[in-house]
Amino acid sequence: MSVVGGGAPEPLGVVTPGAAGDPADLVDPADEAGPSAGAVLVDAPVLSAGPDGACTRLVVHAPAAAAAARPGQFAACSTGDSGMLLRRSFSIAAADPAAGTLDLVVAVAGAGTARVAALREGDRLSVVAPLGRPYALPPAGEGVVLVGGGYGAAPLAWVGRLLRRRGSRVDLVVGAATRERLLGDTTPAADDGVLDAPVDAVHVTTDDGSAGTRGRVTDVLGPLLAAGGARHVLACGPMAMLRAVHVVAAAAGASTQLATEESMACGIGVCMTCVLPVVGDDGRTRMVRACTDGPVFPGERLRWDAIGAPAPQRPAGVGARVPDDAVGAPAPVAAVGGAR
Amino acid sequence: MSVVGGGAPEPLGVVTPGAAGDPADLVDPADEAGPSAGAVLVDAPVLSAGPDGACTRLVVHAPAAAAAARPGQFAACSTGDSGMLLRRSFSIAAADPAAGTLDLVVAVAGAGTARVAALREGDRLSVVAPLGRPYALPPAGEGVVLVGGGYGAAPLAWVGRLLRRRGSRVDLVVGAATRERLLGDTTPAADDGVLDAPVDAVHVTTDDGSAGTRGRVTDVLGPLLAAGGARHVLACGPMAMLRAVHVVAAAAGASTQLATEESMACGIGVCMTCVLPVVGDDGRTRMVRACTDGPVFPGERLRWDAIGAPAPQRPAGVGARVPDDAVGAPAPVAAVGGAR
Amino acid sequence: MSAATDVRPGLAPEDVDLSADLAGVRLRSGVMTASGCAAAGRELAAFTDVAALGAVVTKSVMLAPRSGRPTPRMAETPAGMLNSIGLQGGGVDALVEHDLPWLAAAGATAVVSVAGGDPDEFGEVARRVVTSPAAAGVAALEVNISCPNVANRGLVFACDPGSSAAVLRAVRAAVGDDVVLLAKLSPDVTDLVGIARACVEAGASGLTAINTLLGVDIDVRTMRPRLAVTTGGLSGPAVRPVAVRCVWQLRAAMLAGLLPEVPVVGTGGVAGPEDAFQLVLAGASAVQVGTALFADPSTPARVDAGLRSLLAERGLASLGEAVGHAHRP
Amino acid sequence: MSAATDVRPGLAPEDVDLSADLAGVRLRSGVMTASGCAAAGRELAAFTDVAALGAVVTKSVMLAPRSGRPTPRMAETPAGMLNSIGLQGGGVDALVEHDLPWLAAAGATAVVSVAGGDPDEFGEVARRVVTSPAAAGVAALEVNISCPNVANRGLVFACDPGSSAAVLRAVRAAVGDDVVLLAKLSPDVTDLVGIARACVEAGASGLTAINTLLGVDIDVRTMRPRLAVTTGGLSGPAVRPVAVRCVWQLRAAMLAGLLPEVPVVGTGGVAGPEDAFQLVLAGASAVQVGTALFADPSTPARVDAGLRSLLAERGLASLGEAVGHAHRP
Ligand SMILES: Cc1cc2nc3c(=O)[nH]c(=O)nc-3n(C[C@H](O)[C@H](O)[C@H](O)COP(=O)(O)OP(=O)(O)OC[C@H]3O[C@@H](n4cnc5c(N)ncnc54)[C@H](O)[C@@H]3O)c2cc1C
Ligand SMILES: Cc1cc2nc3c(=O)[nH]c(=O)nc-3n(C[C@H](O)[C@H](O)[C@H](O)COP(=O)(O)OP(=O)(O)OC[C@H]3O[C@@H](n4cnc5c(N)ncnc54)[C@H](O)[C@@H]3O)c2cc1C
Ligand SMILES: Cc1cc2nc3c(=O)[nH]c(=O)nc-3n(C[C@H](O)[C@H](O)[C@H](O)COP(=O)(O)O)c2cc1C
Ligand SMILES: Cc1cc2nc3c(=O)[nH]c(=O)nc-3n(C[C@H](O)[C@H](O)[C@H](O)COP(=O)(O)O)c2cc1C
Ligand code: FES
Ligand code: FES
Repeated sequence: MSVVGGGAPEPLGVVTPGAAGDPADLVDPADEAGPSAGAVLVDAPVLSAGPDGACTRLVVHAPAAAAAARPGQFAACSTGDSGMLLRRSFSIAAADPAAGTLDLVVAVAGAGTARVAALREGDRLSVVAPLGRPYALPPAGEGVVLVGGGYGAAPLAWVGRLLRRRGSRVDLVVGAATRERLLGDTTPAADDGVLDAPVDAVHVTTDDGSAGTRGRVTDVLGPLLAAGGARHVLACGPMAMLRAVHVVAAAAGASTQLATEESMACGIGVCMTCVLPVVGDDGRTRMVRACTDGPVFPGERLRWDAIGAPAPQRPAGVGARVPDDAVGAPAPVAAVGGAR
Repeated sequence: MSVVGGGAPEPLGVVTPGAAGDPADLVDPADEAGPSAGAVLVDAPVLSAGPDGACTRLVVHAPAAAAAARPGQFAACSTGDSGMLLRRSFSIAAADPAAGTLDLVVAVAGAGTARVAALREGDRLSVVAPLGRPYALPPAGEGVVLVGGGYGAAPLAWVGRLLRRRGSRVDLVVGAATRERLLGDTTPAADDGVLDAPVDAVHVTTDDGSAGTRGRVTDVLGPLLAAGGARHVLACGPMAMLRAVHVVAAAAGASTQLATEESMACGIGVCMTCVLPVVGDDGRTRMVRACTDGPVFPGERLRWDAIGAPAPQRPAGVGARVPDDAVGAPAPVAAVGGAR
Repeated sequence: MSAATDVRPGLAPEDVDLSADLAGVRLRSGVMTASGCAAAGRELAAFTDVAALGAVVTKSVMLAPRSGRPTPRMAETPAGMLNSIGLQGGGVDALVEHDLPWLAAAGATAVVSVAGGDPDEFGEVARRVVTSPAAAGVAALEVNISCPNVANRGLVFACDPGSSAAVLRAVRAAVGDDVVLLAKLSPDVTDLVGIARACVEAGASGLTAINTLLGVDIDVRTMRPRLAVTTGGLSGPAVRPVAVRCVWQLRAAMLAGLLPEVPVVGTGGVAGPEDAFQLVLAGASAVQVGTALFADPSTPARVDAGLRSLLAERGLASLGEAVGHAHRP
Repeated sequence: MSAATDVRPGLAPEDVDLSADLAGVRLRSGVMTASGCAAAGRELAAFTDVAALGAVVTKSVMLAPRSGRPTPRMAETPAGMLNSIGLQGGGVDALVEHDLPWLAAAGATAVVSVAGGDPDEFGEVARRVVTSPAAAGVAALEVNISCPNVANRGLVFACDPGSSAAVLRAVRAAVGDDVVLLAKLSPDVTDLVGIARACVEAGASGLTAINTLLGVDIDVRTMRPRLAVTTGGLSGPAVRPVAVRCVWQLRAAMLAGLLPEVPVVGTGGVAGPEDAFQLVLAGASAVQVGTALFADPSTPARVDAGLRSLLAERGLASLGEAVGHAHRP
């Protein structure tokens, strides 16, 4: 895995120490053939659409994408509305190469997701997938905790299945505001049945205590890591949750791989809208594309001091600063107007 | 019926001499309560959608509009695509107040009509209707020829039914490029069955002779009027056809009411994009709105010398000049740049 | 500062004061129609309550009747449209005799948009409006300086601070000190703030931003411009970011002391409450709805209701509190 | 004249000559990518054949590496988007060492977009490109004068004919007479033709129109500008009518003898063949595809194929025959 900063590619180094196990799970296609290798643009028929918690689960037919997809990657989608130029990104929640299908779990956030969530069987969705770097699976047999918040939980069942196949013990921690917002099966007695996940244990948290433990995913994650066993955390969810997961995991000495969610105009690495400040192998910080160099990043490489920090005129939690020590950071000359 | 030119409303005078018969058919709602009286904006469910000749016939549920609609009026429609701001106009092909339905016959011309024609049962179409001035029905019992070209034939069955109910003999002349493009039933033996129209006779023309008479609608209209009987022509179709109909009818001493089809941004009389040069009762020409003062105009009031005339940089047949003798026509000073 | 500072929990939309202050004139709502997009209000009456509007801004009127330009006069473009109406209308006397009395009788407030081929014509049109019996129902005049200057190769007045100031001076002289004058700015300029300053110094009580952007659309079928007169004005949601930017720049200039503090009326791409709210947050004291009326004549009513909800949800008790809010540090 | 005059029946799309002449340099296709929308071409390779493009126009490059602006850097708007990337990149040396050789190896033609904070930096960046071993694969330089002028309160060079000319003179002096230089114009000016004239007289061999329009988008949830740096550049189909207008004005000025005859590259809102054809008919000798690449990286290939069909259907055997066709009387 390498992280590009500025114009020239530079290696960031392998994320997980001592890569082992099934090599097919570990080789990052982007390192071989450049970003978006294996990605296809396809006008995919919607095979089914139905509720999943407070979200909509779509199953679309996109065989080439399904064959190439790995957990942590995403699909960039368009319903064809001519006023909405940009694709909407969704984590690939599952890929079934045999059936040629991709699953997407869509939460309505605005006009674009509303159109996607309104699709019915027989409609079509234009899909570019798979995009981005997948989770690098930890060494076979080592314990892993998966953490998902809201629709972030969607791809974790899929990654859990792969990990267990490699002999890992897998704990899944899923959080949501309320019981209704949890994905999958949330009948009160069946916390283990949540997401119907092929994992060893499921730990549910809700903000209001309507299911599982009242509180945040980190309230469960801390004790779980302290109890030993797992040294790897794979997470997906809002940036504030990823930050908290990283803090808790780092304190427990565990590594994290975090699937981030930046605003993306292109999703394929050409526009530079989706950048995050990331520390490279050389210890220097660069503004790095979340779409092609992420969306999955090792937590310790993210410059948390510059991410979501309150900036003038911006509420906390939105966007990222350019750290003063970043490569190419501006000299302190006030520039006005729109450099594009 | 009055035609507004410039700011102040001025009467254009009654179109058909000696109005008589069913008053409900003759009172123009616009004269009573202003333009668009009775029009409603409704999010109408599509009850059915299917082919009609080379067009698509949609039946939508819009009870208030169906109750108010009269032949010659139109519906302004939107599928909700956020990049297409303006509504697309369609003649109301039929209105069934009992069922609460409007029929629209849609020919695909570009992206907007393609979206309308792609609607399926259960989809929704936003409709503003009924708009514009309907045909003023000729005096009861007098013979009428209806002329339609292409999808222009769509509303004529409806108007024919009303006219026959008032005791008129009704001849329908429908033209199309080929048999396949005719609306309704076009089995070779059944020229009388075209449109399944409740008229006394149907006369079909096709450019290639694949159905009915080879030639133009006017090739049939001339002899029909010459044979006597009908002194009123109601027509709907492209401007070039309307012009030819007017010329033939005028030569035969018949009056015409022509449903025009101008580019319309608003359809309700506020934008002034849809104007045509029309002669008023005072003999003066004004640029008059086709949406609220039309779309049906008496042929003899249209300034044919200024309509579709070749102008610099424009191919013949597109748009209308401002006649030099029109009210408020520009003094010959070259104005550059965009006055808006 | 975050929005939380102002929160007044439990504020109901109907309790929000949506009235707008335009240099001393108070409109019952900050939501008006835009000039040229609602004629003189009459046609809207079938679809919406014109008396509930902040104002009906009438189509720009000149001294004499005008036929406007040849057709086609419109071309649809992505999320927008071009128009080249050419200020068709019956002239100021017809407006004053027919349209303003109709608006008054309907209980509607009018803002009259005036235009001219030279400063004198602007002045005379304005004079006839304010001295007419219908003047009582007129809240303000909007001076459409984005129309061609006959003396200057037909370039629009708004392109040049000197020409813009000449128009405003002529209108101010014609109407006296008490009439509220809004100068309507064109976005097609290098230095918007400079032109705004020239207008205010010459007598504008406020600014309307923006008029349309100059555009061309070519019909690939005929390989000729779609509009009979080639160029037209671009409007609709497509131009909203430009309108919000212009309002932002005007407000920022005022905050920086580079422009006298006058109310700004935001216009451009308002199709829903969020669009209007963007203009308000950028610095608009009121907004106008133009092109969106063509698709839905009840847009101003929807915007009015939606703005009330947006303000209430944020604990803002009046439109005034939100004006320029996005500039707060 | 109607289109019929030129009709050559039976012309097949593949027989159409879509090559473009840019002031003596011939590109295999008149369809290129737009600067900043295709990085340096590498990422497109997974989706499209970069060697078939007229050229890959690289992201504007400055002397040193640049981190760009804070995020958020984009906001979607109706049929368009705002960006505020801030010219992030690795600097000219990295471009010359890594990116241009990759493009050459892939068989692609490069047009290098150069930028700077002052005329000297522009000149030095240009010099390093044309003197590098990679220069052979570079068909032209595009001079992005729409970037902030450090000496002039950060106003962009393209706002002022004098600043624009200073940049073009510096670049021309640095590269000598033989290099094709395209000056990339901003639409946010009162007098586009005046600035174009200043650029051509100072050494531009051609013009690219347009760069983005300045815009603002406000997030109504946070009540703050969506972009971290408030303003951004508006692009996409929404701006197409402005781009077509600018190209039209440049061509009209050339036909009227008000501007030397140089090729114009049309950019702005091209998402399909018809959009590109509009720009060509208005006067563009070649076109660039920008924002539309984000939704579909194969857009240039689609535009190339579609343009061939449009030309063939109209009996036009080459792109050159269509350039400025809409101006014919
Ligand atoms: C890698 C990745 C994976 C994602 N996975 C999922 C998923 O599995 N399920 C799901 O429901 N959502 C997911 N999202 C978030 C989803 O893309 C946004 O909710 C969506 O783009 C919002 O579009 P909208 O039109 O509904 O909202 P609007 O707010 O109207 O969107 C306006 C613009 O902002 C962008 N935008 C707004 N919110 C986000 C966001 N959170 N992230 C990125 N761009 C945003 C939109 O793409 C659009 O361009 C993912 C985002 C990314 C980047
Ligand atoms: C009063 C009236 C009645 C009509 N009745 C019918 C009917 O019954 N059935 C039918 O199929 N069509 C009818 N039309 C024509 C129909 O409205 C156009 O074909 C349609 O607007 C084209 O839209 P588009 O997006 O497919 O084409 P585009 O060419 O992509 O449209 C671009 C723009 O031009 C406008 N436009 C293009 N062609 C026309 C046209 N012929 N008339 C008006 N505006 C146009 C569009 O509305 C749109 O704003 C009628 C038009 C009018 C004004
Ligand atoms: C058809 C049409 C006619 C217009 N006529 C005028 C006019 O007469 N005077 C004026 O100042 N602005 C006129 N405008 C500009 C609008 O008032 C408004 O400034 C512009 O359209 C931007 O707002 P919108 O995007 O909401 O339409 C017109 C706009 C349109 C679309
Ligand atoms: C994300 C983004 C980055 C851009 N970066 C540059 C740049 O570095 N240099 C430049 O000259 N133009 C830049 N542009 C402008 C484009 O090259 C183009 O002129 C403009 O976007 C209009 O074309 P479009 O509508 O096809 O995108 C950028 C545009 C976008 C959207
Ligand atoms: S989204 Fe364009 S570079 Fe990442
Ligand atoms: S379409 Fe707007 S006035 Fe007729």
